[in-house]
Amino acid sequence: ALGLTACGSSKSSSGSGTSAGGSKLIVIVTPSPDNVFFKAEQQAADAEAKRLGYTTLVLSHDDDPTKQSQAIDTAISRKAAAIILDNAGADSTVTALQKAGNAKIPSFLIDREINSTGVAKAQIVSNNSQGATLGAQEFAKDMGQSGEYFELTGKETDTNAGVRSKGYHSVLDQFPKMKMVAQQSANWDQTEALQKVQTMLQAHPNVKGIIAGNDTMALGAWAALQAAKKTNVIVTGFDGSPDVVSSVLKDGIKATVLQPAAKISQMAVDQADKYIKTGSTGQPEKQSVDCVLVNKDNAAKVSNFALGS
Amino acid sequence: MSTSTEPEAKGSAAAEPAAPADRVGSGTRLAMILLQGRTLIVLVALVIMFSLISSDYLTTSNLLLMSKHVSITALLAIGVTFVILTGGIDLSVGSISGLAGMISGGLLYEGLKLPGGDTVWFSTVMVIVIGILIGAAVGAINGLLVTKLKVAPFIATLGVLYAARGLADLRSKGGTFPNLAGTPARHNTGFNVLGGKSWIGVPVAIWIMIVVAALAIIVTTRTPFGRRVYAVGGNERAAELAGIRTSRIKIAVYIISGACAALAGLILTSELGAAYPDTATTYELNAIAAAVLGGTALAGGKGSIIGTLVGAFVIGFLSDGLVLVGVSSFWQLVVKGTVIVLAVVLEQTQERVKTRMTT
Amino acid sequence: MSTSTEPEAKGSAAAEPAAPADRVGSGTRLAMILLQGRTLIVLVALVIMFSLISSDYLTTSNLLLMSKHVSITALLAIGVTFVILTGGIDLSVGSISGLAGMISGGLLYEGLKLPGGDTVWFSTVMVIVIGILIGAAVGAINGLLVTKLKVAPFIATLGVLYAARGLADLRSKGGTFPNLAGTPARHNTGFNVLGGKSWIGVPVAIWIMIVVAALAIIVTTRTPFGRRVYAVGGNERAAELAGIRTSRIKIAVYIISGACAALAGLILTSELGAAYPDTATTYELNAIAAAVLGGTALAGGKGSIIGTLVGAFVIGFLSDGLVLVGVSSFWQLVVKGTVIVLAVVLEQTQERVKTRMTT
Amino acid sequence: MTEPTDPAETPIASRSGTPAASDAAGTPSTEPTALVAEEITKSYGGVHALRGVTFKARTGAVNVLVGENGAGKSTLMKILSGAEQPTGGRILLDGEPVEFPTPREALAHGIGIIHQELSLFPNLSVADNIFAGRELHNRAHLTSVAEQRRRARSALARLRQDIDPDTLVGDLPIGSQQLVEIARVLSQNVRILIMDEPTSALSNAEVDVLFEVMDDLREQNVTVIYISHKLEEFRRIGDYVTVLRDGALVAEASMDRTDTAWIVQQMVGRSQDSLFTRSASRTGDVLLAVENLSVPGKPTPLVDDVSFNVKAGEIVGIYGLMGAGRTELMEALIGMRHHTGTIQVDGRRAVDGRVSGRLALGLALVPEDRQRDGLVQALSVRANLLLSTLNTLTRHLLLSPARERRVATGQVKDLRIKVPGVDAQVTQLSGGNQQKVILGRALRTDPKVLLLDEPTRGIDIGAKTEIFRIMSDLADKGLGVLFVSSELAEVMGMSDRILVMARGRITADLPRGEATEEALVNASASTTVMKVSP
Ligand SMILES: Nc1ncnc2c1ncn2[C@@H]1O[C@H](COP(=O)(O)OP(=O)(O)OP(=O)(O)O)[C@@H](O)[C@H]1O
Ligand SMILES: Nc1ncnc2c1ncn2[C@@H]1O[C@H](COP(=O)(O)OP(=O)(O)OP(=O)(O)O)[C@@H](O)[C@H]1O
Ligand SMILES: O[C@@H]1[C@H](O)[C@H](O)CO[C@H]1O
Ligand SMILES: [Mg+2]
Ligand SMILES: [Mg+2]
Repeated sequence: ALGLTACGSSKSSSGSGTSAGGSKLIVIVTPSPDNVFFKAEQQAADAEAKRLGYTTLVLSHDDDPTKQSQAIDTAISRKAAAIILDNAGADSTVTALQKAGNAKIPSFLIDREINSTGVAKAQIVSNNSQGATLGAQEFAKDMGQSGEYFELTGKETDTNAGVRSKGYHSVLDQFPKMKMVAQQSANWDQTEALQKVQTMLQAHPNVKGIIAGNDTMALGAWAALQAAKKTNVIVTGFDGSPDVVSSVLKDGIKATVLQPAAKISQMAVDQADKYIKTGSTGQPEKQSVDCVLVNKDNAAKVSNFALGS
Repeated sequence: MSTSTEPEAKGSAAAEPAAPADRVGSGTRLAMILLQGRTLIVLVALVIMFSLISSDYLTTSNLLLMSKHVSITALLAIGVTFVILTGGIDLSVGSISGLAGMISGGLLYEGLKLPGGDTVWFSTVMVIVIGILIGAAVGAINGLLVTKLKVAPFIATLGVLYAARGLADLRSKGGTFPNLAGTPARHNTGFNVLGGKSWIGVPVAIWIMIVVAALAIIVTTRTPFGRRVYAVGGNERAAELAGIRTSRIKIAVYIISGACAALAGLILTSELGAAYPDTATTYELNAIAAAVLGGTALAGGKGSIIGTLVGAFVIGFLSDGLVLVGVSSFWQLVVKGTVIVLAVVLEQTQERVKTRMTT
Repeated sequence: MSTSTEPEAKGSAAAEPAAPADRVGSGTRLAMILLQGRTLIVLVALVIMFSLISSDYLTTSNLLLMSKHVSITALLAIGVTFVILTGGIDLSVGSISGLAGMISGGLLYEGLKLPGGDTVWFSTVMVIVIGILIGAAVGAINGLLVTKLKVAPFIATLGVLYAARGLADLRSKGGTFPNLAGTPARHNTGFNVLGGKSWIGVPVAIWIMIVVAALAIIVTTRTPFGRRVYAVGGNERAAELAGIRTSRIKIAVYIISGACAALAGLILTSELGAAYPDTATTYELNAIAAAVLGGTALAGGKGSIIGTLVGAFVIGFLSDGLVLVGVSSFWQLVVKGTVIVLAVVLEQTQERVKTRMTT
Repeated sequence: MTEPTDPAETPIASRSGTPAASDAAGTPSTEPTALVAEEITKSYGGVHALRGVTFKARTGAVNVLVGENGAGKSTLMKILSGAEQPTGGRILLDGEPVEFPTPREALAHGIGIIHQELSLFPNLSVADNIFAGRELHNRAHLTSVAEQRRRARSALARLRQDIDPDTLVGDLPIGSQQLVEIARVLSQNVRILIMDEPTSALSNAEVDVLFEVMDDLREQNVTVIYISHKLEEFRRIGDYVTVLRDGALVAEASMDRTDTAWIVQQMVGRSQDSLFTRSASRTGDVLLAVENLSVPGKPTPLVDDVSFNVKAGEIVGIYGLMGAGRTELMEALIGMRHHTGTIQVDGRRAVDGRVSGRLALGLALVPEDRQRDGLVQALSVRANLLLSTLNTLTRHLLLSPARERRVATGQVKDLRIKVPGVDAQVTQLSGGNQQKVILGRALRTDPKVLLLDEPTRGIDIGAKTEIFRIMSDLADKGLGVLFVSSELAEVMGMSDRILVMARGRITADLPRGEATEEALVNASASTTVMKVSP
């Protein structure tokens, strides 16, 4: 009863027929929910699926492809009707999804892409490249287009990490007076970002800005800056998570890039539902949803990964 | 001079007798081993419990699936058992799995790039052999550190844990080798057999586990080498005095452990169809837990491969069962921790009852 | 009858004498301890090396920062040293840090929600005390499992590792408590002092480490309890026969370890200004490595708090140095592993030279 | 060859010794020597265990090596068997210099050894122990289990032991373990056999069997080097005797040219006059009253409904064969074993089952196996001495090293413990001095009744005498002393009263006057229970 996973009881899932087609179970697999972004994803997908009359099984793979593969095995064992997945690795997910495909279970990817098409029924991701461009432009503006900055990158195995970093540099490298003095991966992790930024500050005390590949790292960086009493350093994140948004409102972190996490989850579940019922999503496999820049101007309108009007 | 009574040894007082075999006729022998199995009751209880909750649990396909998952832990745990039997420990097995997966994966995906610019390709069998040899070589490094440089096993293998993982990362600069299908022209197709195919309905990974376990059982119970492994763990000084080359035995067990870990890594990689450097991170804990759960004493000298297998099955069947019945991942952790401890407690109560019965 | 020579004990033959203090006058004593320190040379070498590479390394502010980072590992390692001295092991410390952080963080963020719907708020000091008590309580569970239920320490604390992490997750259903600032009206502001503030220029976390280390040194070297800890680890049966209540001592060391881990968790949480359930995951390995690097024998009975501190500094100064000079995270792992092993090897060579000199 | 076993002849009880009958000059130098240790020196750090010893082992003879604890006997044997490397000197085998960097090489040259500290594998079966390191295997390199079992059984049969080869060695009592170790080396067909105190845990009957086997070996021209502290024993079996003192060879002689007094004098470097005899002290009230004490066991209780008492000023000996349950009785008394029945010390009934409770009540035990149950090997002499009484040494909750050192030094002086210093690691002491450290710890708890389990096992005559003197002094001071011994001469010489145990029961309770050797031996084999009125 305590789980947010609020899973369907096995009775209902096994009682609903033997063929995969007749199942009413949707298996939702995401990375660890201690990043609010994934938590929002989970909750949105879970709520939407329940709204549509499905039972759900919510699992987390903690960014371990092997654990993810076992979760997909479970979906196969439970004869799920569909899998909603925020995957653990662009390359190391493909075989597992093929397994699901062979068992006639359609997969719908959210947030992160895989390096293969035709394996999943849909890959709905935010437009990371476009979002990164927005974030970098805002960052450059706040920096006055000059000065030293750090970059915190995400997990190497996550394509988003690379896409965002590339997007950032496509903008920032155009400004000759902006100079990246240190770059470290903090693996999307808050504590790691905190400690690494603290150490980077030792070597570069005059840094003017930090651009982070996601919001948990931005929060870690911000904690380091607060401890060092350097709250005039400009920090930009990516996700639009509530904690960063409220920091933006309090003149802390300068900006973030909102990914419509809830919306993406809903889209995936809706398309899964349509696919189950009709055999087609009616959409191209790769779909990207544009991101929105969040700064002091519009932060008040953001709630739970969605921009109100 | 006698050293302290190692508390671990005490904690696992209920361990199976060192050499469970050759006590009685081979017929009754198996029955005895099974009855003595410290965690077997827990395993049976788990299976019964989960099958009551979910009708999907006790199906052939799910049992095969779970056993396939178990095979990874079991392979790692079998290797680690050899090391623990000598009184050592091997924390590096997870990293060795990752490194072997990356080396073999790299050979399949991009071949061996020679400095001149040429690329050499190896056949699938060679790739697998190379992967296992890499594991054995890293194991040999562990063994040499422990015996020649006298580094405590915990530290030596912890260092190798970090270093091997770093090397795995460096192999691809953190990236993943996404496609291990190979091409027929290069004779390097078919790598997916290890983790993805079945033979007479049973996944190849399970067959590998069966073969390795059978070999390990024979080696531990029926060969002079096996006796010496127990002897070194039981009383290293006495082993030395008896003319046993304890260094050789120790190096050998780390090599075995490394090779088993590499094999597990190859199966994982094959199953995923992609090699990534984080493969099998922190698996060492599960492997050691399986061995200890199965009655292997961390002080050395006591334990059995069969016990370790049962330990691996308990851990695997439990994890999969919790996922299958849809327990939240948070509760999974709580339940897993509790069951691991309970398994040992239950077993000890059972031992006590047995002793009482025989008196 | 003599039991096995525990290989760990052998590997760390170079460990400092059990009770390094009270050999000579207190002036020379410190000098001797420092000279004997197995890893001290490595620490000095590291500092010299990094300061040659980067002029930012050997600055007061960087030394303070690195020491602050070290304080987490050091606190965990000090607690774990007590446990290892008795011949046990504590794998649960990282999870205990996480759980204590979540409990205290939750109390600050949302208070204690009573079943009736009311919410109780605690003052900051109370919140900290509660966090530490939670750690001590989990430690007590470890101790009871090991002594009363006779579960091997590795298994008992591995079970608790999982269970405590699961409970930490359950506290927030996996989520993060993002704001621990508190409100003045509730008297629960100021939690950030632990991890974020300084006193006479030195971060509070370092002061905490200094106080805890000083206490631990006094307890291990100058109290009956400390002597009993060594005795239990050195020879449990003999300790028992000498009238020592070995169970009490063991329960006590697990409680100490749990409390230290909780304190580390609170500092981490305070520094971050947010509590999330994965805090300090896998930190137990670093903590145990620090203790063993510092000369604590895993077989028990040998080691010192000072050694452990040096071990913690080696690990911390190395990790931070690598980040500071901008080494890629892959190479960081390789270098870390190599240095850990080298530290022990170097120390042993040094010991051998010293023995040769004295004969 | 057999010496009279009259206790009066044994050095423990003899009041005055005969002056040296012969001298080192009596050594025959013409006999062929199988093994020569030439000018061997060995240092451990600052400790000089051997200082240029030249020792010759005559071919086909039993060469006895004696000396006080710490004289260097075991060290020399370890060097001859490859377990230790000499700091200087060389080894000649049949006149050829040889080197034994590890035990393997010594074994390959036909040198086998039974070490003083048992070197067995408690986790392996008897057969596996006997064949450890030289396992029998078939062509497929699989162990020939059946063959090993058969040969193990026959090796044990040679010692008239009917031990099941499949038993785990850790499950055997210590005496049987010693026999397994002997069987192991016997089955190796060595030409030089070193035995370092092989009989320390054996019963008289077992010693007799062993000596028969040694006679056979002598027939087969096997060279035996034999170390023992038991004078009557080695005088019986030895052909030659070599005496070590403080790491140097002081005398060697053909056994038949020596007598007990001469040997003792060579060993201790002074005449035998100073050796100790007990004169009974006055007894007072009952200090220890034990009623219906039983320790459960399988198939029969280890201690079976035992009742007895010990009075103030009384030394009560417990004699019995190995396995009679004496150790279990002692362990029950001190709270290390679950038991039923009542125990009263000085009128106060024991309620607390823990050792700490029993110590508080006034009991203290010096255990049988000092390595396993007595010493904390990693700690110093001081820490070991003070371990039971730490709370009495604190000021403001803290220990003061200076004070500890003072107290420990005092204790070391009182008990004449030979130590490099109180801060030396306890394992650096020789066996007898280690034993005194444990005794010292027990005494520091101010016991009313002191329990000693085989307090003289493996310690030399000098140390033995001192321990007896201490026991006697304690009795004079009004303590009760209860001590277990397997040596007839010892119990008879030291006890005011002797209890005999057999199969967990007390089968005799004899005052000093009535305790004849015959009565004790009969009672130790008896199964009838003595009714003792407390
Ligand atoms: N490893 C060691 N380190 C330091 N000193 C040692 C060591 N081994 C033995 N010694 C010392 O060497 C000397 C000789 O010891 P050894 O064991 O040979 O005596 P022993 O004659 O066999 O005595 P016992 O009759 O008690 O067995 C003793 O002073 C002992 O303390
Ligand atoms: N592990 C064991 N399993 C079964 N029986 C045992 C075990 N250990 C000891 N015994 C039995 O317990 C009894 C007492 O053994 P023990 O040798 O300790 O007695 P003891 O009178 O103290 O002899 P000792 O003269 O050696 O001190 C014997 O019957 C022995 O065979
Ligand atoms: O897009 C997501 C989020 O940015 C998260 O914070 C880290 O993982 C990425 O894949
Ligand atoms: Mg000796
Ligand atoms: Mg006994």
